[in-house]
Amino acid sequence: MLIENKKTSNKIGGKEVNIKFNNQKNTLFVDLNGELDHHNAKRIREKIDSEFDENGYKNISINLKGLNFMDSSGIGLIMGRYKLVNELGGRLFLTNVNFRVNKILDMSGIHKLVDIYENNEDVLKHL
Amino acid sequence: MLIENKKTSNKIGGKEVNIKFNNQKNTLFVDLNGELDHHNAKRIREKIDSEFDENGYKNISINLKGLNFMDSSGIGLIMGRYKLVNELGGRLFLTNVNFRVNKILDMSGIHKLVDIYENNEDVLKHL
Amino acid sequence: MKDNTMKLEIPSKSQNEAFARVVVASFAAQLDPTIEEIADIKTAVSEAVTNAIIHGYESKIEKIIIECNIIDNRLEIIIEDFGVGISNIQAAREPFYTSRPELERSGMGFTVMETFMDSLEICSEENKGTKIKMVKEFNKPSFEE
Amino acid sequence: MKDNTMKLEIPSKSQNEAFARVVVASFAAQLDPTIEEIADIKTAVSEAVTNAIIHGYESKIEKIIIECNIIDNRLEIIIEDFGVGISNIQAAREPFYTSRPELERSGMGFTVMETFMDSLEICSEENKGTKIKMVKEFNKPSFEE
Ligand SMILES: Nc1ncnc2c1ncn2[C@@H]1O[C@H](COP(=O)(O)OP(=O)(O)O)[C@@H](O)[C@H]1O
Ligand SMILES: Nc1ncnc2c1ncn2[C@@H]1O[C@H](COP(=O)(O)OP(=O)(O)O)[C@@H](O)[C@H]1O
Repeated sequence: MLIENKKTSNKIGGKEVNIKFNNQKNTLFVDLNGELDHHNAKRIREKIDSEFDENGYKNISINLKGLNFMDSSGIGLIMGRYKLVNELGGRLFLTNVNFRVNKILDMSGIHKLVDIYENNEDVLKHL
Repeated sequence: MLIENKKTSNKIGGKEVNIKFNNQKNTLFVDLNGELDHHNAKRIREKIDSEFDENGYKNISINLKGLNFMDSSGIGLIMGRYKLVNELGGRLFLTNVNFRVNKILDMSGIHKLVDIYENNEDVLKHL
Repeated sequence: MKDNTMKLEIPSKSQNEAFARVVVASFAAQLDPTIEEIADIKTAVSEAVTNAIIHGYESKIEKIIIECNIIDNRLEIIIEDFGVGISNIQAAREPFYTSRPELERSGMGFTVMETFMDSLEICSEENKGTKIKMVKEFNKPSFEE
Repeated sequence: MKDNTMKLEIPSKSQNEAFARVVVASFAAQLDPTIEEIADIKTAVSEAVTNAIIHGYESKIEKIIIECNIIDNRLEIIIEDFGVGISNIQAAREPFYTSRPELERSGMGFTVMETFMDSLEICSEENKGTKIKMVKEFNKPSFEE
């Protein structure tokens, strides 16, 4: 039978932005998945910031590969993390920026502030 | 870039029920795809009936493999085609009946009237 | 905090049957349903909206209202039309009873709604309209917020 | 025959941002849009609904109304709240202008709406509320009915 009794995991709002952390060369690597809107941005911000504060990183690198929606709340989130690292002399990296996310970042001039690379390996080469 | 400018083909209502016909051993083989609701049932009924009338078939075999939604309009459609072939001494076959469709057919007692087989080859064996 | 509500107004055009079921399914998604539960809900909504279109309004284009409420782990769906109404609700609920056999209606709409949902209430008054209330319970405490 | 309309009422809860954009996208689907057009519409709706929630109602839970109309190949989306309103619309439209920097708002919401839609109108009155009207044109005669 084709349809099993499994969860749709297709939550609205909840549409669970999963965050994964990884530490290399003083840099907090963050994997974002799901939808980045105002509803989810708050939770993401708090998770990133507490991880960043607790473990004394210098840089943050955000991997946007799993992001399937982003509105201008994403600009706020990225700008905010840029300020955070910049005050401490660190850098903010973005990786796997897709066409849609790029369209929104383009409007904001964020390209001038953050370093955008293909993927995590590329970021590590530049550290 | 990940997102191309291609059509979503995710039409509401339109959600195009495609119909394909095929003739073997006096039997009209019909492939249904998409969503079978009241909106689409009318169009499907007309297409099947005009093909059936024009080409003098005896039996109809409906393949439900591509059907991803069906409500009680489907019972009406199947009952109607059963009456059509039955009056002429023919048989109605259903193939690839999935779990959801089966749940609805079960309520209607249709199992007693039509012959349900795994797939088209199975139908051909029983002709 | 999971309580939520929504109200949708659509004209009684048959292409809105699919739209209505997608909207209710999207709303229900916050209860973290199984694929099977979502399919049940879509089917029940499709039946009620179709009835409003063909029976309630007899294909005239008028307003259908769909309201959904989430209260704890319960989803209420209310589908309302202001059409001809049902004169004999008990007869209408019977499996295979249909007033429109010529449209190849099977008379199984209410039976499907009853089978797929946990409860079904029908309020109707002739020439005033019909209001269907269906409830589905989601018993798992699976909502994280 | 392709003309259609819908009206949705939701409370100003942030989890309804995702629901609102799915509903409008599903409605827009009947215009046979490209994936890119659907993404534009979802983003614009998300901006306007978010604004109603955080600016219009300042996080109180009140009613947001979303209305969509399809007229020929044009989709109109109207998003309305009955909140604090905007005192200086011209300033609000400026890129990077935000009254809530402490919430990490970027001030790019209206700019996104303008960029992704074909037109944007803002009607607002202080302490009465705000009504955003956005239009997207679909120029291909691709609808078969
Ligand atoms: N919204 C409605 N307005 C008026 N009559 C209705 C409505 N819904 C149902 N009915 C009546 O109840 C009958 C049974 O409905 P249902 O079980 O859904 O079967 P069907 O739609 O196949 O006829 C219909 O044939 C119709 O006479
Ligand atoms: N619905 C609304 N009600 C009240 N004020 C609003 C509304 N929408 C926008 N505004 C005002 O316009 C400003 C600019 O909005 P926008 O460009 O979307 O940026 P942002 O949401 O990032 O602040 C907001 O900061 C707010 O002051």
